[in-house]
Amino acid sequence: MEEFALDSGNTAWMLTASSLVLLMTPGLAFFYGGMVRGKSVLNMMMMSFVSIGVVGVLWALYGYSMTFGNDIGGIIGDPTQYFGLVINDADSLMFGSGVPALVAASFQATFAIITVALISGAVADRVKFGTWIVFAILWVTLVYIPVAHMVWGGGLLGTDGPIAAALSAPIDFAGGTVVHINAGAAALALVLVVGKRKGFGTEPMRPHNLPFVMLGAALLWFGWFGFNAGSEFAADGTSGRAWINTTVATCAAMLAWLVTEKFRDGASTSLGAASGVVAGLVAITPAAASVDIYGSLVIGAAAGVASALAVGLKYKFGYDDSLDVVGVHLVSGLVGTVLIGLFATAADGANTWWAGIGEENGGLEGLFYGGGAIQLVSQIIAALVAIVFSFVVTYLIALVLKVTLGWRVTEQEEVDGIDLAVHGETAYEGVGSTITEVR
Amino acid sequence: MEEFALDSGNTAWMLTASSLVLLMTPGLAFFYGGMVRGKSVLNMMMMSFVSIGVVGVLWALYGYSMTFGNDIGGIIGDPTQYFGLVINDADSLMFGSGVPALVAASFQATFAIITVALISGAVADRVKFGTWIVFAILWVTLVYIPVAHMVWGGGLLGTDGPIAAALSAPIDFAGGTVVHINAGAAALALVLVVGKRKGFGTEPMRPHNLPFVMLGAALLWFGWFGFNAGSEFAADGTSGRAWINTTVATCAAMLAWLVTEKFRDGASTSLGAASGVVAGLVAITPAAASVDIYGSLVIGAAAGVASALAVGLKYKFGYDDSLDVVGVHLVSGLVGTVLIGLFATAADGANTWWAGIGEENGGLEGLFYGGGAIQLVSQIIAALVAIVFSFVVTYLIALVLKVTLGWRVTEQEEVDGIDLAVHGETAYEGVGSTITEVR
Amino acid sequence: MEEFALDSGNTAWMLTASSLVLLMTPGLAFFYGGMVRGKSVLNMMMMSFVSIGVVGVLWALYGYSMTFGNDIGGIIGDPTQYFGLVINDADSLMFGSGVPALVAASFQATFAIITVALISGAVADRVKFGTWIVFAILWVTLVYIPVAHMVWGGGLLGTDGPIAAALSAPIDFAGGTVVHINAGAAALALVLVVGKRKGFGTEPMRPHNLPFVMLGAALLWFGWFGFNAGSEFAADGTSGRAWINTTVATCAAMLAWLVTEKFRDGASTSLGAASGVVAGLVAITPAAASVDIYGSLVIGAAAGVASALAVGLKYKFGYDDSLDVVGVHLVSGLVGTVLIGLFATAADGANTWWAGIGEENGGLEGLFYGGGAIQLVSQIIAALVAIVFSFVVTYLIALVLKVTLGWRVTEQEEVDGIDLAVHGETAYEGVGSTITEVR
Amino acid sequence: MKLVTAILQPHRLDDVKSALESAGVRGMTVSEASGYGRQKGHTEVYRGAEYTVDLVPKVRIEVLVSDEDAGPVSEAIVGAAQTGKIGDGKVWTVSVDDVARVRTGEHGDAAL
Amino acid sequence: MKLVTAILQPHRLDDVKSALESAGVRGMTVSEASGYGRQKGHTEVYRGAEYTVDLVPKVRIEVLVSDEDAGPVSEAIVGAAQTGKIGDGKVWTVSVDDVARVRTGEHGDAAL
Amino acid sequence: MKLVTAILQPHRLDDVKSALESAGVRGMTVSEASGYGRQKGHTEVYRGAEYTVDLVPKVRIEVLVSDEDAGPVSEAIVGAAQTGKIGDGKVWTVSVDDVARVRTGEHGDAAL
Ligand SMILES: Nc1ncnc2c1ncn2[C@@H]1O[C@H](COP(=O)(O)OP(=O)(O)O)[C@@H](O)[C@H]1O
Ligand SMILES: Nc1ncnc2c1ncn2[C@@H]1O[C@H](COP(=O)(O)OP(=O)(O)O)[C@@H](O)[C@H]1O
Ligand SMILES: Nc1ncnc2c1ncn2[C@@H]1O[C@H](COP(=O)(O)OP(=O)(O)O)[C@@H](O)[C@H]1O
Repeated sequence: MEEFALDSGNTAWMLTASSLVLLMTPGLAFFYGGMVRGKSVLNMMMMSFVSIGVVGVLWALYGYSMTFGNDIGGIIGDPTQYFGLVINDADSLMFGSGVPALVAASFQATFAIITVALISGAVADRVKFGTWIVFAILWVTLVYIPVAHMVWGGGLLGTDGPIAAALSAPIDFAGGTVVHINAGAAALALVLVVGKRKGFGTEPMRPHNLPFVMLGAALLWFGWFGFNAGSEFAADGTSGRAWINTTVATCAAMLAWLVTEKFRDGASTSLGAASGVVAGLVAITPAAASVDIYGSLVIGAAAGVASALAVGLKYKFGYDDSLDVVGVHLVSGLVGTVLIGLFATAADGANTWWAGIGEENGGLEGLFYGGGAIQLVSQIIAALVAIVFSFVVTYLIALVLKVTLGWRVTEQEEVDGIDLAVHGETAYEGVGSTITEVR
Repeated sequence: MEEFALDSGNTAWMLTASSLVLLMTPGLAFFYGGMVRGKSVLNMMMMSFVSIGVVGVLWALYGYSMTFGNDIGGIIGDPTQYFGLVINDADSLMFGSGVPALVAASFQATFAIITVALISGAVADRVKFGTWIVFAILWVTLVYIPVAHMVWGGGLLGTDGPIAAALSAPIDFAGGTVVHINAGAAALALVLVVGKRKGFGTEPMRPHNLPFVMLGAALLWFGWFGFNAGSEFAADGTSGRAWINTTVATCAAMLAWLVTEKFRDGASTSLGAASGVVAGLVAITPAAASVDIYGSLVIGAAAGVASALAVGLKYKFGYDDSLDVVGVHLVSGLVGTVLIGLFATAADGANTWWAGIGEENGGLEGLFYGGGAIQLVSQIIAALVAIVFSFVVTYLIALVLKVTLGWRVTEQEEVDGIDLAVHGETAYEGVGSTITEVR
Repeated sequence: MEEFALDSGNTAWMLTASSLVLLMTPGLAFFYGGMVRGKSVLNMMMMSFVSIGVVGVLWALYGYSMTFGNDIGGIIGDPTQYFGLVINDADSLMFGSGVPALVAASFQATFAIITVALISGAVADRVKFGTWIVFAILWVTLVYIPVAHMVWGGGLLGTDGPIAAALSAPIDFAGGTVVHINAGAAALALVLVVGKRKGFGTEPMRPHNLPFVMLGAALLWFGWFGFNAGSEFAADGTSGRAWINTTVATCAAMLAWLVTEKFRDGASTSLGAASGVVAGLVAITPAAASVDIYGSLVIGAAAGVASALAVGLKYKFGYDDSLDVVGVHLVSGLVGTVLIGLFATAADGANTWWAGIGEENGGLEGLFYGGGAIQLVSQIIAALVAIVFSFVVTYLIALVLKVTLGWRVTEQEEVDGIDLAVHGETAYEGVGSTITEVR
Repeated sequence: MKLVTAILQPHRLDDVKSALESAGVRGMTVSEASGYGRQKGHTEVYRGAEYTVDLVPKVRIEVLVSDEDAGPVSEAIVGAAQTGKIGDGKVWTVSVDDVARVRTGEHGDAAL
Repeated sequence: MKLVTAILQPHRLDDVKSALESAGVRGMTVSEASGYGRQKGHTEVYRGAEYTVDLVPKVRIEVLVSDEDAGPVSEAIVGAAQTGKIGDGKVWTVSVDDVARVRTGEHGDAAL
Repeated sequence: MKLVTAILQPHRLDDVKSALESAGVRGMTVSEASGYGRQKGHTEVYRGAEYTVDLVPKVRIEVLVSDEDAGPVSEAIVGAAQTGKIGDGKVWTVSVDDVARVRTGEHGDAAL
């Protein structure tokens, strides 16, 4: 155990990055909130806000420990080890870059928070608030933490796991698998259990406030710099690479979505631009430190097209993934995760500090960069394992909640608006309120 | 006087933190602006914006100097010493962490700004804009600066003052006393002089745009990371502790407010979540570097419950603290300030760089952490002194303005909307405008 | 070629600053979007968003190289040198402060993006989206890149150019000439070609959502700290100076605009406050590292008054610069650029790291600080060259697009709202949508 | 049956509602309107462009009543809405051929 | 000619529109309204202040028809809008002296 | 007395207002409406879901006039609102039993 030498620069960046990622969840609340009808915007936002509340507390108690504590069976970490965030810097993984362990743990908290919140878009407008809270508790504990541990905490899908041993370490720089594939697969399981909104596919359910959607997309992008460039846990050339890839892939995805719409629908929409931004951010997340500008452009463009086409599928297959968590996060998460297998490269300082942990080499060059197909196979296996795990466990959690607490508000409450039914509020001032009693 | 060695990492963090805290005031403008009726949102926001304008200029001229210049009678600093922010790094308090004095002075500017803006929520919808501007000038000069000097600038309530000498140094890491108790006590004095809105307690005055309130809460939280973790003036383990406490206490407060509402009103509201966020942030402000996760959780939860109950009091006692500056900032500021006396601990690197200034020991362990009741008493005394000072001086200022400039717009102007009366604007486009003349 | 020593603190700041500046363009989307009518807000925002998309990609491909690559004729850099952002740190200009070249290139990307987006305000409500995209491509290539190269990349207007040789190096710390004068002159050329909105000067075209305008102004200010303090490429005393000047000048400009309005129109408006903020930010941009607090105050106040008076001119002269890109960016950009000639001073560590590049002296003290009139003349010449270049080339681009793609949507589409015509969307949910078909 | 329509100052709505309740009216329909008349509008200035807004916010109330209630109801509205200031509004009465209650399909006075 | 006005539950609008189309109606005007009647409103609480909102959202439909269509059209509206729950609304008919089509200046039944 | 009601294109409001002023009308009430008729609506697409919006924005104007003014006023409206394009709207006239001015309690033509 070596002496811990604080690096104030890296720490400054990680404090900033943590703050940026925390802002993403309210950003998501606007991205999602603008997309629902005016009578359910508050509930939509509240699902994000309460995720912050619940997961923030749990993470500090046992979440961090259960993710980054000593490995238990490749699936989780020891929940008691850092319970209550009692961590000494000298006793932490995060040393390499001179960032206090507590700061690294803070940064990680924000990832757990937003992953839970992401799922809420799938079940807009219709679920009991209490059930959602219980779901958040169960899901972060039984799904997020295991997946994060498996990938980043020394578990099965990480640099010390069997895939890494047999093939090469799957690359997930900032959470393509842990966050986006995970949330997307969970969303799919959840909507299958929860069911459709009353009027799905027959009644108009257009976004009630598109500028809010764009505000959300902007705050997400801004925060995502913390998410991706922060995942280096240092302020260096690699975080610089992550930063520019986060911009370039996102630009490409936005343009690709707009072009897809222009061809298909005849017009490029602002909702398309905002959605393309998110798709690009999702796709570049796992790859941000491992590809060059060309890789970024292709990954972004592919994600933009793929998600633009995927969001319509719910009408075809008849599942009501209301705000397209599957179409955007699962699909673009897969695009990014798989394309790493083609485009990964260590050239130009792109190797990640993170990937270098535990082994000197956390991945191979991609198929197009002379590394053969091995990395591609690793990526696909890791993604599939995560999808199956997330889908199955989420499905079970959702079923249990269905038969115990129940998921749905009444049909009448859906018609009147869930904001009123669940929160006793309406988002915007109208005519005709009369004060009668004041406590 | 030693050589100044710049620390680029700490400076990077303080530039970031300063920017974050400056953003809080527009965040507050949305938090407050969403809560008022649609006909007075602009005026509400303008009270925040103009506070930035006025205080920003005054701080650069004499404010910083009068706060952090050489002590005069324990109450203020020498206004001429750093007039116009002519400060040499070698001649400044802020050295310990290698941050240029100008950056520290910038950071402090943002505190003075938001403290003034906080008060405006108490007098929503009804005060003359000119009177508010004059109030901002007088209040920052005669109340904020003295209190800040007393606590942080080497005055009566600081580490060199009589309380520190007799008992122990009162702990106010990031402004529980200087900012929140101060603003809350001032708000109470102000509303007693200014009086109620026409229709208070009988006419509906519901928030006109709750998503704006949530946006405000989100920006406040985001900025508060700069506020609290920046108050370390360095990027290190202590700022990491401040960061995570700022998250955990806030999460706990949000949940506590929601639970309180659920029991009392039958529904957990989005306004409650946003309010709980702010209450938690307020409460943890003085304590952020001095408590562990458990302390944070208790402080946050206590603040959430206390403020949720306190916001109704204005109807009982009949003072129109329109947006609950007293109920949120005074009450939760007190909760945090007092509970430090129970939960303060130096364990786990929690001792603050700031508190270490001037004496080797800036405070004692709290009652629950083996330090006895001394710190508790110190905290209470400091808080009471601040309350009395702030209340009395603010009351006098408000009275003088009442008899000179006058505080209130006419009743008709209140009915028509203060935006129109005072700013000649309405916030949102409606039907029926006709352009007639263009200059 | 010396060894590159990474400075994590400076890099942390530049990662943060880059993120801040990227956020400015969505901020601008709200600043502009709130100012147009409800039927064209989406198009207004989309002009900003698509500028990010297009310019982000081009910058990574050839933009950075063509700006900062080896000088060709004083006008542009070598586009092949860093094509695709293949840059070695050891082979870059940005070394002085230990920031990876890739990070510096990222930072610069955000400047190119926002400069293009700024222009869009001049042609609100009426231009074809495709034509705007082509314009963005041409303009960034033929105008922005040359001007940026001339000023910052070693070209005619920089420290190695003829003005510097004959007189003194023109000072443009963060883009008064490159960004604001450039965008303002281009806007003027563009509106002369594109023409007026239907109903300009006779039909009401009031801002549809003033809180959005204030949100935009707030995000711009927040991001501008990255813009100005980031232009030091380091976290040090100079960036601290840039930070405080960015605050003080902006405060002064806000107050000056409000006072001007009070005298002229009888009321100080929130639109005035938001506009004053932007005018102040524009004016201090070139000067942020070169003036003291007094210089800042005068520059800010002058900009506030000048732009407040200038925004009315379009009605007098009959050009429809819809959102006053000329009145705010050209006018306040000129105010700041010229007043440097009076107020520039190196006192108090205000000399810029940037200005020190290439020569030991990047400028002289201003007229009021004992340096004589030389710097004033340099400033004026550089500004005039930029205006002429930008105006002429933009005019030609605009003309070519007029006769090829055409600029205007039909009159009927303007009446119905460009959002619907161009994007097939409306910003806010209304009554009466009926879903009929789902693909 | 009659339809009594009133255009009123928005801030009088609560008092009018109470007055109608006292007068035994069990239902009404309210909507937003803008009025133009003797009451002056106002001026707004945005970046030097002066806008005259000559429409002022009003509220419209519609009450279906039996023939004999028409007079008392419109008097009740006038009484409750009156402030004596310009802009108080108008109340007018129109004859209705038939009224139906959607829920039950009832017609005539029974539908009120 | 007659003017048939209906106050309805907003979520019935689509069905009513279809029913009117089937009934041969070629035009109508729709607007937002708030209703007060037997249907209860709701309570909202903001920071401990309780608000009773007793107006519920409704939609207003106006259809100009010839004298002979008035009956069938109002029946069609009642039929399509009925849910049987309190708050379904009202439909009423008023006689119209004259109708003009703005585009052409036509008057009478030709203007419908 | 008569009530002249008009459903018009929103962008004609200013011209209609001027025309009414010239015709000596001293007051009117304006509100928002949506129209359905020959004028086609439009299509919006949100993430692949196509919405047909067949209601188009209109403005409603209501003017109370004396019996003899009803004809000239409705002609004035038609004249000022006409663009000749489909969707120009309708103007209709209804007989009013009584009008009261709230401010004064005056009735009849004096209340206009
Ligand atoms: N001739 C009219 N037809 C329809 N509505 C009218 C008419 N005159 C006035 N109103 C309505 O009544 C409101 C009040 O009228 P106004 O002339 O301002 O005051 P007062 O009725 O007190 O004389 C107007 O805002 C308008 O809505
Ligand atoms: N007397 C009335 N005059 C005008 N509108 C009425 C009247 N009574 C009811 N309404 C309208 O009809 C709606 C439904 O009435 P309500 O009494 O709630 O139910 P129901 O008609 O089913 O008995 C109300 O919300 C209101 O808009
Ligand atoms: N039968 C009707 N009853 C009520 N309003 C109608 C009717 N027909 C048309 N309108 C109104 O008039 C507007 C214009 O009608 P439309 O048929 O589109 O064009 P036009 O009147 O020029 O033939 C419609 O949008 C609607 O608001």
